[in-house]
Amino acid sequence: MGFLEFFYAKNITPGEAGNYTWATIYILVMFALASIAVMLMTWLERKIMAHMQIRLGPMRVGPHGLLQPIADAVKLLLKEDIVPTKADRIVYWLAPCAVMVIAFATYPIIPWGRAHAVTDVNIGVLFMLGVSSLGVLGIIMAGWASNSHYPLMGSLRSSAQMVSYEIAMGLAVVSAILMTSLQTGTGTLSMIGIVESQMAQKTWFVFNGWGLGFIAFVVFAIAMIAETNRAPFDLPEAESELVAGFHTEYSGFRWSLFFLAEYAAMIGVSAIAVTLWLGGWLRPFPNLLSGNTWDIAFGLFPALTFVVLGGVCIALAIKMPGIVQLRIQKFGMLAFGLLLFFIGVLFAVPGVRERVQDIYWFSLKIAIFMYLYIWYRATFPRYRFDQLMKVGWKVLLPTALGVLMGTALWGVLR
Amino acid sequence: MPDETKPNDPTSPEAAKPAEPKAEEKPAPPAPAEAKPAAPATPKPAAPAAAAKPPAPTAPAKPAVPTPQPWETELTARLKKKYGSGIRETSTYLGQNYLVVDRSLAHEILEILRDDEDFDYCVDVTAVHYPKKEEPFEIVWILYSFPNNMRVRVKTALPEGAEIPSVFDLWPTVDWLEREVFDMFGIKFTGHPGLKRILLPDEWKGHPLRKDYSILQQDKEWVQINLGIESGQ
Amino acid sequence: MSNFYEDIETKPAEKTFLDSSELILNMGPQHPSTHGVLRVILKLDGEKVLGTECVMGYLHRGVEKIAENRTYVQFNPYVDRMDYVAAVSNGLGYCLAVEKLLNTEAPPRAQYIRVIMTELNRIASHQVWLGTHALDIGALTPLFYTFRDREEILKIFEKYCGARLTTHAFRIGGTQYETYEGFEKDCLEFCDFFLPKCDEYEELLTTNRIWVERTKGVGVITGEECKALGVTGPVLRASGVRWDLRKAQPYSSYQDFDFEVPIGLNGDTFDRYIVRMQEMRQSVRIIRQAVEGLPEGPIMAKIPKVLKPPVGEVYVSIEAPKGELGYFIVSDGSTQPYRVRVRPPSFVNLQALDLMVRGRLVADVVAVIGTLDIVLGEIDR
Amino acid sequence: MSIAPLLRKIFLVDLLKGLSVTFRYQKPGEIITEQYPMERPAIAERYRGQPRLNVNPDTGETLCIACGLCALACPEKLITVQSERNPETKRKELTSFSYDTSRCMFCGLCEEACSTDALELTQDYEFALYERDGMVFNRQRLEKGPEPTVYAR
Repeated sequence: MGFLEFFYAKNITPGEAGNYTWATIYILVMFALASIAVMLMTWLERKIMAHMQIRLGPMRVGPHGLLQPIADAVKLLLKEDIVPTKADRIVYWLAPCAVMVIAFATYPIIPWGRAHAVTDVNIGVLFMLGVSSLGVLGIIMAGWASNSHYPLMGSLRSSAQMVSYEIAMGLAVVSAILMTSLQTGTGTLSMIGIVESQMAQKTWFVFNGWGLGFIAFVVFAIAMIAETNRAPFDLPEAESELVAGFHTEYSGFRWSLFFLAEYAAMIGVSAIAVTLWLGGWLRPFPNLLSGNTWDIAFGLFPALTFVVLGGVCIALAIKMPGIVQLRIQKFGMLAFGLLLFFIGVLFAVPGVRERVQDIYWFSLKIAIFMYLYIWYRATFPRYRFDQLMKVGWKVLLPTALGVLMGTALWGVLR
Repeated sequence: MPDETKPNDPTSPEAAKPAEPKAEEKPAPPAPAEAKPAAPATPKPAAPAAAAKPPAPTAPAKPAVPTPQPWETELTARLKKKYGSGIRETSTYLGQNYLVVDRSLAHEILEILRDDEDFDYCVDVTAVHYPKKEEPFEIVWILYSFPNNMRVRVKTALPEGAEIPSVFDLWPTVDWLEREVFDMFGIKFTGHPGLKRILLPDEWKGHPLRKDYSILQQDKEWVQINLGIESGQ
Repeated sequence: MSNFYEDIETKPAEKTFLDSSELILNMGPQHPSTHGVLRVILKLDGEKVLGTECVMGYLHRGVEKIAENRTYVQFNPYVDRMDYVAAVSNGLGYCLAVEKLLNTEAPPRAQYIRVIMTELNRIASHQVWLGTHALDIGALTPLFYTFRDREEILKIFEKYCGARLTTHAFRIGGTQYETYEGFEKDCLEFCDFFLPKCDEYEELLTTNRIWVERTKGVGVITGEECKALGVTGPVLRASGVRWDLRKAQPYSSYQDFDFEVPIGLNGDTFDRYIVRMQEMRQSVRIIRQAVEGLPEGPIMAKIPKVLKPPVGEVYVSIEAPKGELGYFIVSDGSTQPYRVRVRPPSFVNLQALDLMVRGRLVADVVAVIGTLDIVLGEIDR
Repeated sequence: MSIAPLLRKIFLVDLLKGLSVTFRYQKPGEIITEQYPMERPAIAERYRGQPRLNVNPDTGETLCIACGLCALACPEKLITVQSERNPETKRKELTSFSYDTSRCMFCGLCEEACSTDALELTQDYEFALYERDGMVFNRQRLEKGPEPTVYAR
C-alpha cells in the first residue's frame, strides 16, 4: 500500500525520491503513452490536413479511420525489408535505431507535472537540447549508409540545417533561462525548476520582459520546426525534390521508425517550448484566478474535455447513415465515445482530478503545438536550401542574440 | 486496311502537278502553279479567294478546291533577285505562304530570312517522306516573324542519305526539333551539337516516320534485349 | 543573341578550393515532380546545377505515325491524348487544321461553343499547373483547392460531351454536340464561382514570403531568349512579349471578344505565376462574353461524310494553354492524312529548362519544371 | 522601404493570411470527398461509358441492322460485325458482334455512326476486370448491358 501511497502523496518525482520501482514504471508508462501519442498524432495529422484540404482523410479503417495507425503499423511490419545492395549494412541498420532512441531519450525529463517526470535533472534543458540535436546523427547515418544520391543530399541538407538552427534555438533558450534567475538571483536549468520559477514570478515567460520573451519564443518556435525537419523547413525529406530525402531507401518497419522518431521529436521539442515559455504544467492564470473555486473549475477541464469528446463521438455515431456497410463502424464509434465519456467521468473524481490536471494542461499545450505543426505543413511552401540558411543565420540568429542581450538588459534594469 | 497510302499517286496525274505544292523536280525556277487547276473531284476551278493574309476570310459555305497561287511580294522579289533559280517556288496556299528552295541554299536563305526579314522565331522543323520521289525527303521550316505577324514555310528536298546544314546556329530552338527529325526520318543535320535520337531509345534501329516503316513494325531485337519480352505487341 | 548557348557552355564556373567532383543526379523518370516520365540528368556541384540533360520518350506512342494510318475523323480522338490536361485545345487545333485543309469553317455557333470549351479548358489546365506547381514548391494544399474547382469544369465537359478528360468534344466542321440544357447557366455560374476562388489561391500564395522567395528571380528567361528558343505561351508573355495567337492571328472568332493579354516584366517564375493567374481571369471574361453572345444556328458546317481534302498542306496553330500548338498536315487527297506533324508547345518549351536552371539549385529545377507547365504526353507524343 | 510593408513583414501578415485560408477550410461542410462505393457520382446523360447493343423493348429483337458502320468508324478497329443474309427476308441479320473494351477509348465515333441507335455508350463506368479475358464483349454481353456492381461486406 505504501507503494501506491508514495505516488499519491509525494509531490516529487520518483527520481528525486530515489524510488527505482516507480521510476521504472514511469519510464514504461511514458514510453507506452508516447507511442500512443505518436500514433494518434499520425492519425490527427492526416485528419486535420485532410480537412484543411477539403478532404475526409482516412475513413475506412475503423470509424473515421481511427484504427488507421494500427493498420499502418501492421502493414509496415509485414512489408518486405529491402536493403540496397551497396548499402553499408551495419550503419544502415543502426540509423533508424539511433534516430528512434535519441528521439525518445528526451522523454524521461519532460515534466508532465510536478511529480510526473521520471526525474528532475538539474541540467534538464541542456540535456534536452543536446540529446534532441543528436538526432541529426541518425539522419546522416541513414543518408550515408543508403549509398544513394537522394538520401545523401537529404542528409547533408539536414545536417547543415540542424546545426545552424541549433544556435538560434540555444540562444533563445538562454534568454528564457536568464529570466529564471530574476526572482532568486540564481537561474536554473532544471525543467521543473523553470516551471516553478514561472510560478514564482506569476507569469509565463512568453509574456515576460516587455515582449522579449515572446520574441524569444517565436525564434524558438521557428527553429524547432527546422530542428524537427517539418514544413516549411522539411528540406531533408523534400518529396518534390529529393523523393523522400534521407529515408528514400528505407522501407517497411525501418522507415516507420524514422516516422515515429519524427513525431516523437516533435513532441519532445514542443515540450521544451512549453516548459520554457508556456508555463509547463501550470494551468492558465494560477495566480490571478486562484482560490478553491477556480481550482475546482480548472480541475474539471480534463473531465469536461473527455466528456465533450465522447459526446461528439456518440453524436457522430448516431449521425452515421444506417447502411449495412457502416454498422461495425457505427458501433465502434459509439463504443469509443462511451470510453472517452467514462474516462471523462473518471477524471472528475476528486482524487484523480488533481493528479491528472497537470498532465492535462501540459498535454494540451503540446497539442496546440502539434496542431500548429500540421497547420504550417498544410499551408506553407517549402524554403529553398540557401533561403533556409539565410533565415537561420541572418534573421533568427541576430534576433535571438538581440533578444538575449535585451533580456539581460531588461533583467538588470527591472 | 490500307497501311500504306500511295502518296505520289493521286487519283488523276494531270492534277498533281499544279496542285502539289512540293514541286522539286520542276526545272524552270519560278514556275508557280497557274496552269489548269483542274481538280479531280470537283470540276470548279479555284476561286482566287484563297490568296489572303493569315486570317483568311475564306468562303465557308461552298468549299472550292483551292490551288497554290503565286506569292509575289517584295520579300520574294528580293530573294529571287538574289538567288534566281535557287528559289524554286514561292507560292501561297490557303493563305499560307511557302518557299521551295534549293537545299544548298537553305541555310543561307534561312539566315537571310532571320536577319533581314525579321523571321525571328522558328516555329517548327519537320520532314515529310515521299518514297516515290527522286529526292524523297522534304524538310519544312516553319518560320514566324514577331514584328510582321507573318508566317512562312521554307521547304527543301533532300535525297536519301544526304545531309543538310543544321540551323541550330540561327535558332537554338531547333535543337530538339532536328533531333526529332533525325530520330523519325534519319535525316542528318550537319553542325548540330548533339544529334542523337530523342524520343526513341538510342540503340533503336529504323526511322519510324518513313513511309516504308509499317505501323506494326518495331525493333524486335531491342525489345527482346531491353525489355525481356518476346514482342511489344 | 544566337550563341547564348555557347556562352553558357564555355563560361567556366567559378573555381574555389571548396569545389569537389561532380555529382550526377538522375531526376526521374520516376520522380514526384517531373510531371510524368521525364528524366532529367542533373550534373551537380553540391546543390548547384552545372548542367541538365532531358531524356524523353518514355511515353512515346507514335501519334504522328498513327495519324498516317487513320482517317481524318478517326484521328481526332487521338489528339486529346497528347496534352491530356488540355484535351479540348488539342482537338480545336486539329479540327481547325483539317477545316483549313478542306477550306471550310465551322458555323458561328460552333465557333462560340469551341471558344467556351477551350477557355474552360484553359482554366482547367492552368489549375492543374497551379496545383502541381505549388505542390512542387512544397505547398500541399492549393492542389486540392484547384482540383475542386477544376472538377466544376470537368462536370460541364461531362455534361456537354460525355467525357471529362479526353473529351473529343469537337468534330471536323463544327461540334458534334448541341449545348445541353442549362449549359449557359452552368458556365456563368462557374465564372461567378471561380473568381473568388482565384483570389483565394492568391491569398495562399501570391504574398506568401516563402512563395515569393522561391519564385522571384528563379528561372529567369528574357524575351529574346524565349524567341530564340521558340518558347511560347505564358512563359513568353511573362518575359514581356505581348504575343498571344488569339490576338495575333485570331481563330475561331476570338476577334469578337474583348480580353487582355497579361504580360510579365522579369520573366521569372513569379511572373509566370502571375501571368497564368491573370490568364485564368481573362478566360473567365471570354467565357462570359461568349456565353452571352452565343449565336443561334447550325453547329456543323456542310462537309462531306467521307473527308478527302484536296492535295496540299497547311500549318495551323492555336494558343493552347501551354503555348503555340501547331498542326502541320499534308494531304495527298486520300481519306487519310499523308503526314501530320504536331508542334507541341511543351516539347519546345522544355528546351529552355537548361538555360533557366544552369547555375541554380536543385530546388529550382523543380520549380522551373513546374513553371514550364509541361505535359509528358505531349512531349513524347 | 516604407513602413507599412516592413511592419507587415515583421508581423508575418502574409503567412497569417495563408494560415487563415487553410483554417477556414476546416469546416466539415467544405469537404468535397465522395466516399465512392457508398456515394455515387452523378453521371451525365451524355456520358460515354460501357457499350450496349440496344434491343427493341417490345419484341426483344436487336436494333442492329449489321451495316458495319460502327466497325468502319472505329479508330481502333475493335468492333467486328458479322452478319448473314436471311434468304427469306433478303435482309442482313446480325450473327455476331464483338467489342473489345480493353482497347476502347470511348471516343463515341461508333455511337455517332450508328444509324439505328443500336450501339450506345451507356452511363455505366464500373466494368473493370481482374483479367483481360472478359474484356472482349460479345453480343450477349453487349445486349445485356451494364450490370451495376453491388458492393457489400
